[in-house]
Amino acid sequence: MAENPFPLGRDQLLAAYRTMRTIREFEERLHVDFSRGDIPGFVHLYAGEEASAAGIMMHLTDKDRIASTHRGHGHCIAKGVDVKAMMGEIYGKVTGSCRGKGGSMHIADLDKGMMGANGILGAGAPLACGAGLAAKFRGDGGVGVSFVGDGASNQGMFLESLNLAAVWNLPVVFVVENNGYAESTSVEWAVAVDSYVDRAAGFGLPGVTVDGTDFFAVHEAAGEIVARAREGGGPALLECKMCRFYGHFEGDAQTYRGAGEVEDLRANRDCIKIFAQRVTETGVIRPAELTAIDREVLDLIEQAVAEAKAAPLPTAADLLTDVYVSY
Amino acid sequence: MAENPFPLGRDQLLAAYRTMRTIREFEERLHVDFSRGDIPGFVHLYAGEEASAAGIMMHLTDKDRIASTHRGHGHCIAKGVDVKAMMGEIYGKVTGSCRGKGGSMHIADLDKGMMGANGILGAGAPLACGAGLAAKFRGDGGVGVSFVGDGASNQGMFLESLNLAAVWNLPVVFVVENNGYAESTSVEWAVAVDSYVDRAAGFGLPGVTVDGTDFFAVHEAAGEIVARAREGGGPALLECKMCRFYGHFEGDAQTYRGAGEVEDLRANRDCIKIFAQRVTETGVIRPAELTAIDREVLDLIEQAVAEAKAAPLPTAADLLTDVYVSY
Amino acid sequence: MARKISMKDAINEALDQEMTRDPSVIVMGEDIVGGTGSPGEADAWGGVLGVTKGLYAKHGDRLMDTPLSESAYIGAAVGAAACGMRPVAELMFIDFMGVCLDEIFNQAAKFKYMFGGKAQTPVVIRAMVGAGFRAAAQHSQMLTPVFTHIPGLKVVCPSNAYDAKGLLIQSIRDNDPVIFCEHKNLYAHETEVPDEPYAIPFAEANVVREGGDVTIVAYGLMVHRATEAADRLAREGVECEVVDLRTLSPIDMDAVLESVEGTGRLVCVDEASPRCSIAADVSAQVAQHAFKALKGPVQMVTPPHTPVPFSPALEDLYIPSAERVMEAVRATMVA
Amino acid sequence: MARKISMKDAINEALDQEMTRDPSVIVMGEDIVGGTGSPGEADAWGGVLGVTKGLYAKHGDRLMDTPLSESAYIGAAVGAAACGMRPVAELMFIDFMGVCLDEIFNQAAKFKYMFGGKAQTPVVIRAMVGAGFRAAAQHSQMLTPVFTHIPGLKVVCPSNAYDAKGLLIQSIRDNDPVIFCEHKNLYAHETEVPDEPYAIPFAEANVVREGGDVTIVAYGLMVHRATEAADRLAREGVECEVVDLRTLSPIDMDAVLESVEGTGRLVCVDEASPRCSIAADVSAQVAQHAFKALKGPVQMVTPPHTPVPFSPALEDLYIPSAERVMEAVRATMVA
Ligand SMILES: Cc1ncc(C[n+]2csc(CCOP(=O)(O)OP(=O)(O)O)c2C)c(N)n1
Ligand SMILES: Cc1ncc(C[n+]2csc(CCOP(=O)(O)OP(=O)(O)O)c2C)c(N)n1
Ligand SMILES: [Mg+2]
Ligand SMILES: [Mg+2]
Repeated sequence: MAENPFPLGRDQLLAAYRTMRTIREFEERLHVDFSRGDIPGFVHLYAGEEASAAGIMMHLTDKDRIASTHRGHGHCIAKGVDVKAMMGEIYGKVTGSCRGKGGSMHIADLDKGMMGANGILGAGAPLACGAGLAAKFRGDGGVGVSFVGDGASNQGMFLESLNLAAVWNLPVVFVVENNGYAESTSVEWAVAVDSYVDRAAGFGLPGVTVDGTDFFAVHEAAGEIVARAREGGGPALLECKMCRFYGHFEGDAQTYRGAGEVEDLRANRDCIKIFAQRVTETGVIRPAELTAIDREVLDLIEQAVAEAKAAPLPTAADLLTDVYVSY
Repeated sequence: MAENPFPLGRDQLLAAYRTMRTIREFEERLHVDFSRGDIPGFVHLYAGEEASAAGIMMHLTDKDRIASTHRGHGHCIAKGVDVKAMMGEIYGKVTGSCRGKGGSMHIADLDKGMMGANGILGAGAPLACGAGLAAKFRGDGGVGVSFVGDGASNQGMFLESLNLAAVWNLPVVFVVENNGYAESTSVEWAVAVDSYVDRAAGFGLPGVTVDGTDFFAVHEAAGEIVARAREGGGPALLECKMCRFYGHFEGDAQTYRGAGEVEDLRANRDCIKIFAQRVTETGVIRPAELTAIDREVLDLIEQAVAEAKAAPLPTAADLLTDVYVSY
Repeated sequence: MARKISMKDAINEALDQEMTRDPSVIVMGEDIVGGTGSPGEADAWGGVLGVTKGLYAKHGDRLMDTPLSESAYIGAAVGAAACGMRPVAELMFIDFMGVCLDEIFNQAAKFKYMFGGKAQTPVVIRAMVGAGFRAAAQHSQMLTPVFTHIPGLKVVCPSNAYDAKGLLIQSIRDNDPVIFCEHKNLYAHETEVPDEPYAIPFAEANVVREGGDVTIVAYGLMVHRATEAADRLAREGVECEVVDLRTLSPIDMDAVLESVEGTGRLVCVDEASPRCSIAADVSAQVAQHAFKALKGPVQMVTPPHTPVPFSPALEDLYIPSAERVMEAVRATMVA
Repeated sequence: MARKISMKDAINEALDQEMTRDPSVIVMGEDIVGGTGSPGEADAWGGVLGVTKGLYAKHGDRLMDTPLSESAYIGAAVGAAACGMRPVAELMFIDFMGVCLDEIFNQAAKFKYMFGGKAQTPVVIRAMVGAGFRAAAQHSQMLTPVFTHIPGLKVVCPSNAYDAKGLLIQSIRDNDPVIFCEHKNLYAHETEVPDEPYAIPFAEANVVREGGDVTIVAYGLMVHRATEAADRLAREGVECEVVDLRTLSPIDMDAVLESVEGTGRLVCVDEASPRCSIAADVSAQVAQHAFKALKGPVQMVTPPHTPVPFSPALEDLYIPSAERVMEAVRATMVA
């Protein structure tokens, strides 16, 4: 066996690969099923951005809470939410994570520390501060992690949270997933500062920017930041520069993109390809090991879809439940 | 006549003094009248902060619009709002600037470019962006100026506006009037960055900090920033470090303040005293000239109060008007 | 005869014609140009559902994309309105009101009054409302009662393309702040729409169907459910008068009261949540001002007091159906 | 016999006792400690009107001042609630809802439903409501209908010190998000309040005065106007039953309907703006569910559809008076 130059063991490397591959295949499948008309509503795919979710979530356990975005599938999977329950949810079935009431934009699993995808941009940042606050009061060493996109980084709720987390010295990590676009609008235009490190500094926070297509870069930076927050060292901001393989939502014609842009990203900035190449070319992982995972993942997704399709819809009785604990 | 070392002519110096003195006496009188029970509602006094309003407003004309705060009397006076109408308003009379409907927290005079004091902290920043936007479309060279306190500088509406103004390259100036406190809370604690210059930089904005008790420092910095905005050079942030002579609002026991703090501020950081001393010790202005203004100002305030007291209250018919232009 | 066009195209046309007529009209919102700063051509999107498509090409910089900062740009629209412009700001989904409501309800709505009449804020806030898009709890609300509750605001919610064009033109020309609610499930709905600009005055309800037995009051998408119910009930011999409110504030209570004076029976259909709803508001005003005319209890047909569910199976149960309207009509008859 | 204390002290005591009982209760807000980071002693202010005074000295870091960032700290309270805490967050004036409403109405209110029942958000938002303080249009609103409209929220508005203590304790122990509305003009109002902790269940209206002729429904400060009107009308021989709703969501419609079944006449008094108000909501429900019992039109007594004016001369006309309630009662009698 080749010597392992990576900061993770073989098992961890394989686990990271499995997470990323699961996200990718989940999204690729949704893309197909959506275009077939099988899936209702708004669906925002995370394909292309997997290294961020996987690299960060490897540092978290169930007691760490994340607040996700409208583009939440990747965060869910990496945080350990059941893939079949997710698929059931997206299909609007009673077997879904939210019993069909939430859909793609609201998948949550508090037991896994997943505080929900969110249809309101920026709204997760205060929630993550709350998670950090609760962890601080309990003294359980938990951290809160807030994900926002480049677009949402201009939202007041997010900006206020940077200050609050700093003032209260909360164990919170703010991750800006910068994929270059907010819907059709460019980050270069919409975010009036060249570096997120400077924006963080404007709130007294340390900030780090990494290549979000490089799993190892994300993993390393997140490791330091999460560990510091956990030990009481306070909040920080991590920017992951990444790319979105599909449109803003399914159905987006993406006319705002440059010619050949997506093809280029798929060819040269695919975080999974990059990861696979690095772990195999060093000889630490054999290509066949990855292929085996690929097969297992495809089976899982296939099963998840089959079960979701077969699962019952919620019924009239479900409409009125779960509004209040008691009323 | 002594040589004039100041960047303003004698007339301008006297005008600046008159503005500051008018604000001061207006506020001192309100303090007394409030404690007598003559004035209803919430009253936030600007005494001690006059150099900021006066220094900035000297660069503005009626076509420049300002969006003020809950502590708005000083901005109003410096922007040219009629002092008697203001007094009438604060006394709740139909002769008031807002016909008695607004009160201290909502004095406005759009013709003078005063877009209103505001009871909602941070809300003025987007409004000033709108003023800048309107000026830009009209091409009239007007600027929008947003005033916020140190406390309000943590409000999402303000933070979003910094970014918006930069992205749209608006002729807008953001003035942070940092008097050290938001109600009872210290700026050191509540604002998670040491310098507002850094906060501005987080939004790609140039920022300047000045001693807000030094009229000339404010005047100079504001002059540059306003001129640049006017010429299309974009927005900027100006922090004025200043001090509040009275409580947060009238009736505040100020237990959160240090012993002797206010006395010390009055003795050593009174922007009007400092101004008077500088212009007289250079011999450019004679003390008697200032004393004459003092007397005139006191007369004006006395008259304003007398007229306000004598003025009629609004009546039932006024209750229902001015809700809509038409309904 | 006028062309048939969709409500989406009617809204686009109203914006286009008003921008052409009046240089103080400016239009802003997230992605309403589409692609600012991006490699692809701007004006590509024309808004998340393409409502403003093509306008940038014609009107250039008077169409503005914004950063994702609703308070800042909605507030800027309000401020610009106070300074003489006529901004039309798009708040993509009305559900996003929670991040920018202050600039609407404490600033735009109150300036005129607080300032003793010495200001006006002719701003239009366009926003998508309503369920049926499988867009779940945070992208499907009506929230019309919230804005109707606030003095100083006007609230408009058209049920078809013709009304949408005329009411939007009126909204832009109006000197008060207007919340213009576009039901996303009506964008594709087509009616005849004249080419030329025209304004429909506020507080003029539209009696879309006459009938002497029961008055059904509705607005937005619910007008179509009400009409369907009325058509089906007619086959049972019950004649319903369907009143489309068109504007919720101001509201044409005269039309409602007059209809109820004739029918003696009232059913209010509202897609908003039931408590403190438009349905409740109209019912209460009728119970106060036309009590003597009433022959039976008023009926309110609304969704249940729950968030909007995602699953189509549940969402279809959530939205008031023609069947539920029919039941309500029958309930007013037997009582 | 219990001591007489003010509503302000009753609220302070409820917070104190619940913090003592349950370590997961935390309290946060602007200046609610008072003086954090300032030279003077913390705990000096105890909130802008001193409601939380003394609590920091007893409970230390579980009382938290916040930066002036309502979305961030209200949202943090919601997030902490979802993670097992029981935060009580003070939104100084309900009028400030516009800067943080999303975290309340799209997050706290909807989590349980959107997540299929798998979350709860036991957060209490305390806020001052109401007019009469000469605090003008942005510091005097009720806005109770806005929160009552939203499924997933509970809304409480006590009319006296006894209820305030019991309802606040219930709010803190309750597992759903609660908007707790404190009328600033009732802070000084005193009633007998037991020393020991007690909880008043939600949706239990209080019949504060019995009478067979007319039912007057009110909440908050308006309960006192209603009672005054009832006392004066009694001298004219008209006996009013005054129902204090205490909680607006859930609402005790059974109590209202039962009373109207007895009296046949309804007057709703509401300090909120008239359109889509609580008064309209209750009136409509009565017109639907107790129509047969009604002998005359329902009457609603509310402020006019205007912002709250500053001048005391106008504000006193704005707030519903006992005289206006009396007129409304008479109007239900003659009709
Ligand atoms: C408060 C709010 N404003 C606007 C939207 C509509 N919206 C949904 S996604 C999106 C763009 C988000 O861009 P970004 O934050 O970069 O995330 P990405 O989609 O690129 O992952 C917008 C404007 C929303 N959901 N919430
Ligand atoms: C959105 C909002 N939050 C809170 C308040 C209550 N409030 C009024 S003034 C004030 C402190 C303001 O401090 P700062 O901005 O520093 O201005 P200063 O009073 O010092 O001039 C607070 C919290 C408000 N009016 N609006
Ligand atoms: Mg993005
Ligand atoms: Mg301050």
